[in-house]
Amino acid sequence: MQYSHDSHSHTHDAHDHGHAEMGFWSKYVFSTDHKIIGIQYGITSLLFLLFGFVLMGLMRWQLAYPGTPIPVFGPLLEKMLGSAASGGVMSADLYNSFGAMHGTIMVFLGIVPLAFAAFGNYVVPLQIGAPDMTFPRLNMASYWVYFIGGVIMVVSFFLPGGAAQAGWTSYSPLATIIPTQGQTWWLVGMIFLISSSLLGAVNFLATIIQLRAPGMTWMRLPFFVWAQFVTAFLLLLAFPPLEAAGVMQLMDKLFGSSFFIPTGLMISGKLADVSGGGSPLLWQHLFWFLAHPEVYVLILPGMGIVAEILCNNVRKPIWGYKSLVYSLFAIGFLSFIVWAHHMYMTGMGTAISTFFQTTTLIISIPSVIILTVFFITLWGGSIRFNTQMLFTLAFLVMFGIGGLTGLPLGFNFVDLFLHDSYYVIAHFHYVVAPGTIFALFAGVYYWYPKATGRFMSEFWGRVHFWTSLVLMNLIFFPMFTQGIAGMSRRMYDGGVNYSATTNKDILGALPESVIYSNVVISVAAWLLLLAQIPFIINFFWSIKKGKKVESDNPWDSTTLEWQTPTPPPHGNFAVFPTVYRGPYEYSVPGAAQDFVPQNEADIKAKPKTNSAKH
Amino acid sequence: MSHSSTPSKGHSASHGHHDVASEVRRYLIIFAALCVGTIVTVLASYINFGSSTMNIVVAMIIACIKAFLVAGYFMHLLSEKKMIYAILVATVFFFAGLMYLTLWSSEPLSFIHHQSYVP
Amino acid sequence: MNLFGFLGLPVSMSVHGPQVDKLMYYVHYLMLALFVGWFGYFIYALFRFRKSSNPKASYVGAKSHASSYVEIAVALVECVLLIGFAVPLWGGLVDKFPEEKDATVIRVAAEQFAWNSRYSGKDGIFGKQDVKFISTANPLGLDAADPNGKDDVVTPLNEMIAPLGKPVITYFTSKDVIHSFKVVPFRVTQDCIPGLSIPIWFQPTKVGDYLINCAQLCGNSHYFMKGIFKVVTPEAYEVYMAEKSKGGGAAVSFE
Amino acid sequence: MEIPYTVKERKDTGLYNAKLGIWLFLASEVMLFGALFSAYILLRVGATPGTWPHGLLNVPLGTLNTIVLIISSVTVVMAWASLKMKQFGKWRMYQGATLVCALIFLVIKSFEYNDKLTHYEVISKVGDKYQVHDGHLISEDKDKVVLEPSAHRIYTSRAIALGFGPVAEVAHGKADHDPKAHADHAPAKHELVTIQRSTIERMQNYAPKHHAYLAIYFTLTGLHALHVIGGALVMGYLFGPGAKMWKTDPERFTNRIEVSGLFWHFVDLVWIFLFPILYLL
Ligand code: HEA
Ligand code: HEA
Ligand code: CUA
Ligand SMILES: [Cu+2]
Repeated sequence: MQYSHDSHSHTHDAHDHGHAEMGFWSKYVFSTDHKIIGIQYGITSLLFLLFGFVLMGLMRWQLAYPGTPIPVFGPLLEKMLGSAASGGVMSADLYNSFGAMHGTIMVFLGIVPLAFAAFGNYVVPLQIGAPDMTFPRLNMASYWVYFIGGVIMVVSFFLPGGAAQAGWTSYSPLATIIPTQGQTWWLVGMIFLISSSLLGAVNFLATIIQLRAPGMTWMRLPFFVWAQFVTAFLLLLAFPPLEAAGVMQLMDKLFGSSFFIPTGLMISGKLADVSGGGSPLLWQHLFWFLAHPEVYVLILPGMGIVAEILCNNVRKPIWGYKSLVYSLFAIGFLSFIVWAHHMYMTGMGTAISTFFQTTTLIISIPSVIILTVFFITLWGGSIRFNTQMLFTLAFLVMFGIGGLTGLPLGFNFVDLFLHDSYYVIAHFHYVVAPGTIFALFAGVYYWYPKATGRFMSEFWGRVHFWTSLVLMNLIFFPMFTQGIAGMSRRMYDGGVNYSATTNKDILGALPESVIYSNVVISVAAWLLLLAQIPFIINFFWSIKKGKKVESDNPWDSTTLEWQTPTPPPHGNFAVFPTVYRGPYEYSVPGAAQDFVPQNEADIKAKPKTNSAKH
Repeated sequence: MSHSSTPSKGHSASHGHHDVASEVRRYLIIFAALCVGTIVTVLASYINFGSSTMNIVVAMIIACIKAFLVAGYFMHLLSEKKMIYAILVATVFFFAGLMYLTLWSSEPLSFIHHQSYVP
Repeated sequence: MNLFGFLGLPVSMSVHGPQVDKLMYYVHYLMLALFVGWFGYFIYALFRFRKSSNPKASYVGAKSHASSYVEIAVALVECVLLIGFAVPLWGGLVDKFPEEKDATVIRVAAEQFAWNSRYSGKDGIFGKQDVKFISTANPLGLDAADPNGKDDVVTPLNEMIAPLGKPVITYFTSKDVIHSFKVVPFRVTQDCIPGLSIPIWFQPTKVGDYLINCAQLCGNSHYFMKGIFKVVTPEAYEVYMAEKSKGGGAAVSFE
Repeated sequence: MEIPYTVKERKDTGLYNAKLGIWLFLASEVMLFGALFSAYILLRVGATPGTWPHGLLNVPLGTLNTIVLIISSVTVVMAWASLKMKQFGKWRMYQGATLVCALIFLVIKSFEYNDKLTHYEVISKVGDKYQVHDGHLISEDKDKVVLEPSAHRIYTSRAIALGFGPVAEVAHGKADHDPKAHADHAPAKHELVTIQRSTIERMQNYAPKHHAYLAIYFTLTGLHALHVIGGALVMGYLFGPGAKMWKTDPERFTNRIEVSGLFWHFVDLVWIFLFPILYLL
C-alpha cells in the first residue's frame, strides 16, 4: 500500500491504535514503538557504559598502586565478592575478570547497543520517513534478548570464582580450562547478545530497504542511515561465526569436546582428559572474523552521527556525499578480509601475512577519505560551536589519532614490537573512547530536544566537553609512550614486576617513568569519571527542567526527523512526508532560509513547523 | 496490522494461478532429480576416484547441484528480485572469504608453525 | 640531531632490531605529516569560518582537488612502506632461516607460568619427541629410547642462554595455554601455542641479561611470568653448557 | 499509520517485508553454518592421519533421512502452491505431511544418536598389558561390562598412544580414503566380549568428548536438528491455530506459508551438505 497524504492520517492513526489508552506496561516496557525501544536501549546501554567505566576505575587503582587496598570501594568489593577482594585488595583473578568484562561490557553491552540499536532505533525510521520499524515485535524481542544477555553477564560477577577471566577475546585453551563458571556464563550471555544483534540487524536492513518514504531514493538517504545500513550488514554476516565459535567453546566447556584443544595438553602439570585434535587458532580466526568487522560496527554509527551534526552546524552540504557512501561500502566489504592482522604473532608466513597487511592498509584508505570529506566540509561554512558540534569536532581529531596509530600496527614487522603492548590499548581507545563515545555524546545533545522537547544545558554541556577532552587525552596519550617502552597489556601490577627497579641491570626492563605514568593515567581516569557527573545530572534534570524547545526543528535542520511533532507520537508523522531532495541542503542559493528540509517541495517556501501537538 | 489494507483481488505479480499449476509439475521433476542425486552421492562414495580429495570434490559437486535445485526452484531463487540477489552475493563473498582464508591460513606454507612437536 | 629520536624507542640489540625501528619511524613520519597537515588546516578552517567571521555559508564549498592528491600520496607512501619494507623484511625473518648448524637452537616450552628450554647438547641433535609419548610424567613427549636425547641440555627454569655472534633459532610451543615470548630489545614477539611448534630466529648484538616478558594473557599470574635471556661470549657459553650437561640430559624432568 | 508492505510488494524492491526479512536471516544462517563447516575442515585437515573415521555412521539410515527431508521440501512447496491456487484442503494435507516428515527425521536422528551414545571404547589393563575394546554396550553391571565389537570405530589419541590404532593401515595408504571402509555396514556377527570392571582404566562412549569428529558431528547435526524443531514448531502453529488467518487475510497467510517454507528449504539445504561430509567422506 502507499503512504497516504491526507491530513487526516494523524487523527486516523490515533484512533486506530488508541495509544492514549495503552497501559503503562505495553507503553513503556513491552513497547513495540521504535522510539520507546530506542530509549530503552539508550538508558540501558548508558548504564552499562558507566558500569564498564567503574570497573576500569577500580582496575586503575590496582595499576597505579599495586597491591594496596582500594579506598572506600575496597571493603565494598570485599563484601560483595568475598575473597576475590580480601582486605579490599583486588586479586589477580578479579583484575582479569574485571578486564575481560570491561572489554565485553563496553563493546557488546555499551557501544553497540547505544550506537547501533539506540540511535538507530530512534532516528532511522524518523529519518527515512517511516511509521516504525518493519518488524516491531521482533524489535521488542531484540531489546529483551539483549537485556537477558546483560543480566547474565552481570550475574556472572557473583558466581563462585567470578566472571570470565580470559580477556574479552576469550582465547582458548585458557578460556576453556579455567575451572570457574564465569566463562560458561559469558558464552551463554554472548549467545544472547549475538542473537539480539542479529534480530536487530535484520530489522534495520528490512526497514531501510522497505520503508523509505516516497522520494527517499538511496542517494538521498542521510549519511547516518547509510552508516546504520552498512553496520547492520556487518552485524548480520560477521556475528554468526562468533555465535558458532561460542557454541563450540560451550561444547568444549560443558561436554568436554576439543574443538579448540590440541592433543597433549597439560593442565597444571597433568595430562588433560580430552580427545585433542582441536586447534586454538580456529577460535582466533572465528573470533577475529567477527571482531574486526565489530570495530567498524563501533565506529560507523559514530561517523554517521558526526556527519549529521557537522552539516547542521557548518550550514552547508557535505562535500562529496557519494565518495562518503562508497567509502562506507569499501570499509564494509574489506573489513571481512583483514581480521588476521590481530594474529600476526601466531606464526604467520610471508604469503598470508602479505595478504592481510595489504588489505589492512587498503582499508585505511576509505577511512582517510571519510575524514577528508569531513574536514573539507568545514571549508566555506559558517560554523556554530554548540556542545554537539564541539564533541563532533573533537571526534574528528581523536578518531584521526586513533586511526593513524592503527597504521604501524598494520605492518606486521612493526607489530613484532608493538603487539599486545599498551600502544594497542591506546590505539583503540582513541578510536572508541574519545572517538565513538564523543560522537555518541554529540548525538545525545543533538537529538535530546526531539525526544524530550527540552534542551540540555549548554553551559554544563561545555563543561562536560572540555573536561572530558582534556582528561581523555591525559589518559590515553601516555599509553602510547608506555607501549613503546615495552609495557604489555593485561598486567595486574601495572608492569612493576618487569620494571627496572625490580630487575636491576637487566636489559629490556621498563623504566620507572613508565611505571609512574600509571599514576597519572589513573588520576586522570578518576577525574574523567567525576567529569561525567555534570552530564548525568544534566541528562536527567533536563527531562523535566530543561529549556523548552520553541519549534519542532530547533537546530534548523533539513532531515525528516525534525519534521515531526515533538516528541514524535506513535506512528511518527502528522503528515507523511514525500521527499524532494538530498539530505543536507543548507545555504541553498535563492532559498528563503539557510536550510531546505528534505520534504519541502519549494525551496522558496519558508519551512513550516508542525507544532501540531496534542 | 494490515487489516485495513485494500482487499486483495487476484494474485501477486510474480505467481499467477496458471504459473503455479505448471510449476507443480516442475517441482515433481526436481523431486525426482534430488532423489537421484542422493543415490548418486552414496554410490559415488563407494568408488575410489584416485584420492580422497577427488572423492570430496565429486561429492561436493553433486551436493552443489542438489543445493542449486532446491534454492533455484523450491526457493524460487531463479526468479527472485534483484535485492535478494544483492544480499546473497554479499553473503557468498564473505562465506567464501571465511572458508578460503581459514583454509589457506591453516596450510603449513602460510603459517610457519608445524603441526606436531617435531619441528 | 637525531631525526629518529622522537619516539623514544628503547635500545634495540638484535640484528633486525634497527630495521624494525626504521620502519616504525617511517610510519610515524607519515602519520605525523598527515596529522600536522590536517590539524593545521582544521584549526585554520575553524577560525576562519566561524560564524562570526563568515555569517553566510557557501553552498559549494571547497573547489580544490588537493585532497585527492593527498589521498593518492598516502596510498603511495603506504605501498612503498609495504612493498619496500614490511614484506621483504618479514620474509627475511620467517622464510630465510639460518642453517641450524650455524646457530644456537633452543626448544622452548612455555607453561603456566614459566619457561622451559632445551638444547641439543654436543651432538647437535635433539632427542625425538612425539605427541604419543606425552603423559603427566613426560610432558614434552620425549622419546626415552632415542640416544640422541641423552646429551640434551636443559637449562634452569626461566633461563635461556645463547652465545654472541651467532643467530638463535627458537622453536616455541606451550604445554597448556597460549603464552607469548617477548624480548623488547630484540624486537621479538612470538606466541607459544600448544599443539604447534613455531620457529623464529634473531641475532643478539650485545652481551647482557635480557628480560623475557610473557605478552599473552595466560592466567592469573601472567604478570609474574618472566624469564632471563642471557647473551654471553662464546667461551662463557661453552663453559655453561659443559657444566649443565654434567647434570644429565633429557631424562631430567623439567619440574 | 501502519507499516506498509506487510502483504503487498513494495514497487521498487518487488518484495514484501517478511520475505526480505527471512532472506536476510538466511544470509546470517549461511555464515553460521559456514563457520561450522570451516571448523570441520580445519579439524579434519589437522587430524592425526588415519584417525578421521570413514563409514562410522549408518549410511542407509542417513540416506533415508535425506530422502525424508527432500520429500518434506516438496510437500512444503506444494503446500504453498495449493494456497496460491486457493485449495485450502490440499494445503492442510501437504502441511500435515511436512510435519510428519519432520517427525520421522527427528526419530531417525535420535536412533542414530542413541547408537553413538551406547558405543564405547574401553581401555583395560590386565597385568601390565593394555587392551582396547570397542563396541556397543550390551549389558553392564558392577562387576563387568559386555560389549559387542563393532566393525567401525574411531581411534582415539589414547588408544594410539598405547600402541593400538591405525598406524599400520596408514602405512598402506588404506586409512586415507578407503571406499570399502563402509562397504559392509551390517557387520558380521562378532563375538561378545566381557570386560571385568576392576581392570577398566577408562570407559568412554562416543560422545562429543571422544573424538573431534564426534564433536563436530554432534554440533552440526544438533544445531541442524534444532533448526528442524524450530521450523516444525512454526509450521505446526500455522497448521493449527495460525490457520485461522486464511479466513481473514488469505494473502498474508499465504505469505507466511511461503516464508516458513523458505526457512524449511534452507534446513534441507544444510542437510544436503551435512550428509556427504559426515556420512560418506
Ligand atoms: C572502532 C574501533 C577501531 C577502529 C576504527 C580501528 C581501526 C584500525 N585498526 Fe584497530 N583495533 C581496535 C579497534 C579499532 N581499530 C581494537 C579494539 C583493537 C584491539 C583488540 C584487542 O586485541 O583487544 C585493535 C587492534 C588493531 C591491530 C592489532 C594490534 C595488535 O594486537 O598487535 C591492528 C593491526 O593491524 C589494527 C589496525 C587498525 C587499522 C589499520 C585501522 C584503520 O581502519 C584506521 C584508518 C584510519 C586512519 C588512517 C585515520 C585517517 C585520518 C586522517 C588522515 C586524518 C588525520 C588528521 C587529524 C587527526 C587532524 N588495530
Ligand atoms: C568500546 C570499547 C571501550 C571503551 C569505550 C573503553 C573505555 C575506557 N577504557 Fe577500555 N578496553 C576495551 C574497550 C573499551 N574501553 C577493551 C576491549 C579492552 C581490552 C580488554 C581485554 O584486555 O580483554 C580495554 C582495556 C582497557 C585497559 C587495559 C587493561 C589491561 O590491559 O590490563 C584500560 C587501562 O587503563 C582501559 C581504560 C579505559 C578507560 C579509562 C576508558 C574510558 O574512556 C571510559 C570512558 C567512559 C565514559 C566516559 C562513560 C560514559 C558514560 C556515562 C557518562 C554514563 C551516563 C549514564 C547515564 C546518563 C545514565 N581499557
Ligand atoms: Cu604466560 Cu602470560
Ligand atoms: Cu582489526
